Amino acid sequence: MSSELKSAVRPAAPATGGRRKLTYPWILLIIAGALVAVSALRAVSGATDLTSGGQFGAALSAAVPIGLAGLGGLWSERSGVINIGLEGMMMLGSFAAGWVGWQHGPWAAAAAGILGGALGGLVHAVATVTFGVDHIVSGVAINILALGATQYLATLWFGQEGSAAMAAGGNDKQSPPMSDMPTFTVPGLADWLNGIEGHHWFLVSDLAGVLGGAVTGVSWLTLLTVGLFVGTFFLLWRSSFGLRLRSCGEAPLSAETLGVNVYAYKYAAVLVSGALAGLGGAFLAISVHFYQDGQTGGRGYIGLATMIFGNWRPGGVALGAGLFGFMDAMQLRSGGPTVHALLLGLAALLAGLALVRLRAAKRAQAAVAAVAAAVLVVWYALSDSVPLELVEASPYLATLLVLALFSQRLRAPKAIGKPYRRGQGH
Amino acid sequence: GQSFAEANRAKHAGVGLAFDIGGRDDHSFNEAAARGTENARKQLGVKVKMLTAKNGETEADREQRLTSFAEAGYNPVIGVGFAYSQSVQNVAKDFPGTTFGVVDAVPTGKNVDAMVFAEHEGSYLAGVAAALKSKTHKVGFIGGVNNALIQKFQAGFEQGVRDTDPKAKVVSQYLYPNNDKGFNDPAAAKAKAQGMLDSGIDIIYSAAGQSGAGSIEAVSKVKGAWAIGVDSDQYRQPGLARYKDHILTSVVKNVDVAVFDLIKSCEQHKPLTGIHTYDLKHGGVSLATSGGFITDVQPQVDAARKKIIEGQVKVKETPKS
Amino acid sequence: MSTSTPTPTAKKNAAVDAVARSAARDKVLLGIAAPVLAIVAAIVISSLVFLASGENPFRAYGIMADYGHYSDSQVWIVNKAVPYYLSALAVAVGFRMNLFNIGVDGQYRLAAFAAAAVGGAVALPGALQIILLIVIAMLVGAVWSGIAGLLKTTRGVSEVITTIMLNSIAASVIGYFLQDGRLAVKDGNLLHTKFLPESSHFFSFPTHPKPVEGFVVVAVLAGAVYWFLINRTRFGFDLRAVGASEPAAEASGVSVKRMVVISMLLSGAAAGLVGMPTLLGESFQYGTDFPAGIGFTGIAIALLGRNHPAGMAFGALLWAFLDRTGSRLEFEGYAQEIVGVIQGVIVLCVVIAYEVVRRYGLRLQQRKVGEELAALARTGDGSADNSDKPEVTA
Amino acid sequence: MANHDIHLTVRRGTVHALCGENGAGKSTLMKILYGMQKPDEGTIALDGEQVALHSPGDAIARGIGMVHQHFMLADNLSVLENTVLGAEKLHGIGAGARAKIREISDAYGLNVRPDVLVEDLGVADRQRVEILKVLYRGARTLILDEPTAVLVPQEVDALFDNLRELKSEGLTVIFISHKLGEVLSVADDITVIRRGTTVASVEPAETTPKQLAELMVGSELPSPETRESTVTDEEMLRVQDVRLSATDAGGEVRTVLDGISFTIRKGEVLGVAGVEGNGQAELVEAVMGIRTPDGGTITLDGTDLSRSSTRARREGGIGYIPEDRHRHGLLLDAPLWENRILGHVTERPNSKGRLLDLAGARKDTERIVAEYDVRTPGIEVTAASLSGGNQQKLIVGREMSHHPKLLIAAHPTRGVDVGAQAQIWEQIRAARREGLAVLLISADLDELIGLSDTLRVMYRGRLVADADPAVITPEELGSAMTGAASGHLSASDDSADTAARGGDAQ
Ligand SMILES: Nc1ncnc2c1ncn2[C@@H]1O[C@H](COP(=O)(O)OP(=O)(O)OP(=O)(O)O)[C@@H](O)[C@H]1O
Ligand SMILES: Nc1ncnc2c1ncn2[C@@H]1O[C@H](COP(=O)(O)OP(=O)(O)OP(=O)(O)O)[C@@H](O)[C@H]1O
Ligand SMILES: [Mg+2]
Ligand SMILES: [Mg+2]
Repeated sequence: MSSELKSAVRPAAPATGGRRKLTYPWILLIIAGALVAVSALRAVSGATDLTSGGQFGAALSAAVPIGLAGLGGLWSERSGVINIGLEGMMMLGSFAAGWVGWQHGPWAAAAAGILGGALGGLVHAVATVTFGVDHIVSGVAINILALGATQYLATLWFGQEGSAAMAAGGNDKQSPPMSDMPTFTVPGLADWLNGIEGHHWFLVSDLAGVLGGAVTGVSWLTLLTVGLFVGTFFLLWRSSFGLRLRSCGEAPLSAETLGVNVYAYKYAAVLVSGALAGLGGAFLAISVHFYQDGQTGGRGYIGLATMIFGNWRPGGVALGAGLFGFMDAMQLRSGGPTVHALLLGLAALLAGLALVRLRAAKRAQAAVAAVAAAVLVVWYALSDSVPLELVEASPYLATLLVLALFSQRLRAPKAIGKPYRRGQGH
Repeated sequence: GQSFAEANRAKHAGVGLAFDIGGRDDHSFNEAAARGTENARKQLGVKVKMLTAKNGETEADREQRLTSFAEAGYNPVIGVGFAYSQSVQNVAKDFPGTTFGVVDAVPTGKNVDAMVFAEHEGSYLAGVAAALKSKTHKVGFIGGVNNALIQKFQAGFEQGVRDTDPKAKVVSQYLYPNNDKGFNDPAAAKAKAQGMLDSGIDIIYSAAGQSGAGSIEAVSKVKGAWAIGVDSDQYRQPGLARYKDHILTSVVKNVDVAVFDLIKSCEQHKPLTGIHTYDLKHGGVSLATSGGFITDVQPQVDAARKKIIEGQVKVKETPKS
Repeated sequence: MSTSTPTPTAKKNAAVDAVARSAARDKVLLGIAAPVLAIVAAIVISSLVFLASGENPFRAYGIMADYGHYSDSQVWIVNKAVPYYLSALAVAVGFRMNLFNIGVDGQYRLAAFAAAAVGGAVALPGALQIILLIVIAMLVGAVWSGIAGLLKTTRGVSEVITTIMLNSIAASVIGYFLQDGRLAVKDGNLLHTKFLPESSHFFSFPTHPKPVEGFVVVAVLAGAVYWFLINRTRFGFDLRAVGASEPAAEASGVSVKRMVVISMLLSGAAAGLVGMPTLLGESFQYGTDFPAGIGFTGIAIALLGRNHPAGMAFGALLWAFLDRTGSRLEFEGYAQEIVGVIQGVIVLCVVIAYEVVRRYGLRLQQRKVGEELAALARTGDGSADNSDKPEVTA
Repeated sequence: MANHDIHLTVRRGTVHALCGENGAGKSTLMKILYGMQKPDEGTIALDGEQVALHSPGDAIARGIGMVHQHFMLADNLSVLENTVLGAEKLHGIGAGARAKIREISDAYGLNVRPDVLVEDLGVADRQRVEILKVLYRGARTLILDEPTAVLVPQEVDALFDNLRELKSEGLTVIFISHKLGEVLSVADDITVIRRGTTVASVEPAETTPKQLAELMVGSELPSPETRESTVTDEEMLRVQDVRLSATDAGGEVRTVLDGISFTIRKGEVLGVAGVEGNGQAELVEAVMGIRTPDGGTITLDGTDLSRSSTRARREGGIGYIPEDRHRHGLLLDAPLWENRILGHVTERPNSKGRLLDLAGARKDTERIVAEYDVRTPGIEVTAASLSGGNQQKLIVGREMSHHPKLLIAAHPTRGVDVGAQAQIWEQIRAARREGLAVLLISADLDELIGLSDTLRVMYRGRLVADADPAVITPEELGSAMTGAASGHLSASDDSADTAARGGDAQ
């Protein structure tokens, strides 16, 4: 029992350095600040694509599959089951979407993706919940199995000599193409925002760019994803179902003694987790119109990172996925020069950090930050692009950086990854 | 125990074709090679066996594949793609009686036929057409992976544009610096093309394998913009039928011709060996005309073609940096 | 302290012997049960997959078995298994203390690249060159995984995430340097580092028709070192203790943080070896076509072999055999991708079977101990009862 | 088999106490009543009607509520969330539930705030949350499994007031404890369980603690009492001005140890009393080197160990019996002989140089098993298959085998049956006679008072009081533990008599 009680120590007075909690007004303020900073950066560096509508539109669609994977991870881990099999579940999702999509269209593909991913979730649930296999081990096994299964089935279903699928353009590594997923553009508004964006006014045009990206040619699946994030928040944090599910990740034994069927909730969570990851995979297939071998490209792992990055909260996951999407879209759309502008932004950020650290009397840290900022400025001045490799690696570097700096503030569900057996509590 | 070769000695079994990772239906050079063997099957009556590479293969895997062909009596044995360069060279030594062919690479060996293509020359013509058709005088090139082969496409295209319209701007970008994923990521190509289109580029030439479908799709959404296809005549590909009205032309690499030539030479017991360059002159590369979208600029394209064939224009293989 | 012995010594010893014997028997039986269960399940499921896709599973198994029994196939298999085995060792070092080094993939590639770059630039005489390259590879692998170790111990970041990120970053680093004018040369359409000088070529066993790579010796040695280190040294005990229970290890005097860093370094060093058979025995340069993904295969094999050196050797050979038969199966008209399914099914079946058997074994033992003690107490009658409460003063 | 032939009848509107030695099967029986375990045979009748309880849900539906021996709370959820979990249908999970919680809290004087996180609560508060959880579900029958184990006497009194309140409302309470004084003071009926079976039902009014103890264990209870002092003048451990702060999950820095200083001499047992969570565990970990203090020195037998690693401290002669043997003392899945190596891997007979000496370790494990009466069929079985008491004996044997200069014993007899308890006490006493210094932490005040030569009280990270074990009573100690008294505690007039002192233990 003592281990549970350790945190109950209350001192005479809290010592130094109590930290402020991140409340929603604060978060909004931070986002607003970030927007101002980015538009300043855009104005200074002249990298107009930094805040263009096209950039944000692309960022949005790059963020969706990652965000869905991260949200899937959140469901599973909130119930206490680590899900490193997200990648495999995404593969199953994109495969199923490709398989159903070319015959029945994109909506059926999305549904199939959900089912395909859920199937992967089911396997994970059986292994971890019923058989008590280590979660990471099971996840790795699922990734291997999903890869093998999708590749094999693709040869049978898409690439069989003389089959209808092959005639429709399928092959061993790719499904036949499906029709377009409808998109929506808010008429009038989109053009108006586009017009404002064209003027490159400070802040106004940038805001127009962001909003324009959100109302121009957006896939309905993207909208669905936004709904899923909001829905997840309400379901997990504002309903009794969510309370029970989260209690399984925090204290399954307590939940059990209160009549919660922990197995059932873990199963449900892992199934939903797989379904969401599957939808993420389906989104990939639908947006390029076919399933393709290797399509997920590690996005399941990135999703996992955004979930940790987002502190196991939907808002955080969305933010993390948005960042990844933004970086991804930027490097794809305009490559080195735009990322080059970010050097300046990073330098400003580091300079700010140096000031804050200096005020907290942490000289060494302040000095390191200041030097790094100076190096970045010099680099920025002496070059007009950054190597493509650095751009490619930037999302991963950013994740490492964030985790290294803020991991202490992250809080995983308490019973995560721990084996749970019904009736074996003491 | 007994070795497999001893147990499975065979006579002439047919043509062995070993594909690169893309597989036989990659809408690209693997597919073209397959087409060549198909023609040989029809016209020469040879049997054909095809095997495909897996992701993450080693040299030994490829050698094993070629060896199993040779052991089973297939002749010629053809490796499609430069990945087979080293393995063909190694295996050819062990089977002097078998003719080996390889596409896109120049391994050495007495019994090896190296089939290489002048992609830069074909791309030059695409550059000419693009320069003439662009209304914004801004054209783009998307490479799948920044390697030597794809740089040939880029170099030729840029030179063609510049020689035709000195004012025109060419933006060349790669999806991945160094990752074969680049030939396999249409979503990335789509985003990249979108970015180019947003910046006013109206013609995009993609040399990115399967990823090209993504950029073609992005182009198809913009009125007045054109895509240029690669390797095969992409106007005619069933998977891209929906976008064919936006495919200006394609730089076609006639791998099928090369493969057919090799098979035929073997059937006639005069197997080709050494390096065979399939360039513009020998019909190894060409600019497709399906759809008739370049009919209006055909004279200029033909003129450029003639200059290259006659040696008046020398097309570079590496882009000016 | 010496209270009355609970039961007559002779009786107790007999009972103890019996228990020890039956415990040993159980251990062997259970040890066999898990893999047998897994393999049977995997065969059944794979057969169902074959049947569902309209193929005859027995013909396929026949082809596979036939392939496996030829001597040249066996050479292919052994050569393929060597990097797999080394990779599994690297993963297992982490697994033994509950560290998941998912980054073996990035580590060995970066390590092989560094070794290739150095090897292309210098030419030491004789064995020195090979030793230098192997040391460099192990160092680079260790440094790269050490980053994950440090981030875990100093910043509390899960190594699962960091190693995944580091894999991608390694690929970018290699990509940056593997360019014409940097550390690579252009060779036709390929980019690769300069060829290693003759002195860097590792020896091989001249088997017919293809040689067995000499690196198999290194793999066997590495396996032996791993076994000895883990099971016979103080360090190994500490490592296993951390794996079995981190808080208990900490309380016992093991510095868990130090162990995390050290074992990540060891794991990375072992990962550094993974690319060496290919570099020093096959390609002699690091190019864009250097094999990737062996790190992930290593995870699967470590799982199959339960981190045991012999088990992993079996796992590596099995995996290599399956890989190689894929090509044979394709030759015979099957889709070679079936191999991926079989491999996935085997891994999943193995992890489930081991867990089920482990849990059953634990329960069995607990019950046995309970029964045994109850029996002892019964035969020991009054004296046992008394000994419960020795020399009590009220 | 944990239970057989149990007969238990509880009248409505009474407090029914269940007592028995450790491992007698009390918890198991209650888990059966609560639907968490299935009985192999037998029946349960509620209000005369036979019921089948398959899950806690069934039990709750029938008005049975249980407060478990170990808290069943999710730290990262609020009191409200912990309370409504599983009973969301009753009053929702929002304002309605909050109002209801306030209502119940006021009605029974539980003083619970619904919106704080459980991790911010102390032990007694958590206990009340547990009771509130049960009442919230409208339970008419409450099972309390050793609710007093972690409470100080004053808190126990408050709890008993709550229980009487509940009884007067017509609720039935089943109350489990081995503290016989408590049992006699609060119960209306008493049932005694021994070795998994009911041996007697008695009336509290007609029973003495002595009789009850005999019923429980079949003989008299052992006492931890130490007779003659063996304290010498030679200083063994000196802890000076040790300070420690820790960052909690919310990122807040808290002072956990605040200027701790004390010395232990050879042959002395220093007992530290305190409600759990006041820094005793951290103190032990600081002395062991598991945590690095922010300041202060730790000197063992003249050697400054403040900067040494845990291993160096162990090699330097510190033996350690951790409070949570499963987490800190054993490798549960490893065989006994490997557990014998744990913590002493650098010492003989476990290793020679850098290599393990497996034969030596095995042989010595055999010796420990025999000498310390560890009940096991062999040394190859896993530690997990031993009972808790035998695991503890193995740990004690292991630590004693290296002849420590200082033994840190944290709750050495927690969850251990009386037989093993007596053995462990005897071993500590014997070693003390030979000059061992002991730092003893225990929640069992009788054990603490009985074994210690000197007593200190720890409160909110500070040593606030000291006392002479010869004259102090558990009640006085308890009030110091809650911070109500400090300085040197001297005996008050009426409580010095032995009857009150031994009240619980005898
Ligand atoms: N299913 C089972 N079969 C056999 N024995 C069991 C089973 N479950 C528990 N036991 C054993 O039965 C005994 C009774 O345990 P229980 O927890 O009920 O004791 P307790 O009286 O509550 O003791 P404590 O005072 O320590 O809380 C223990 O030795 C336990 O290991
Ligand atoms: N199914 C079973 N049948 C018989 N005996 C069992 C069974 N399961 C466990 N046991 C025995 O019960 C004991 C389990 O130990 P446990 O730690 O639960 O005991 P405990 O009651 O807590 O001991 P203590 O009172 O000493 O703390 C072991 O002796 C084990 O062999
Ligand atoms: Mg109990
Ligand atoms: Mg117990």
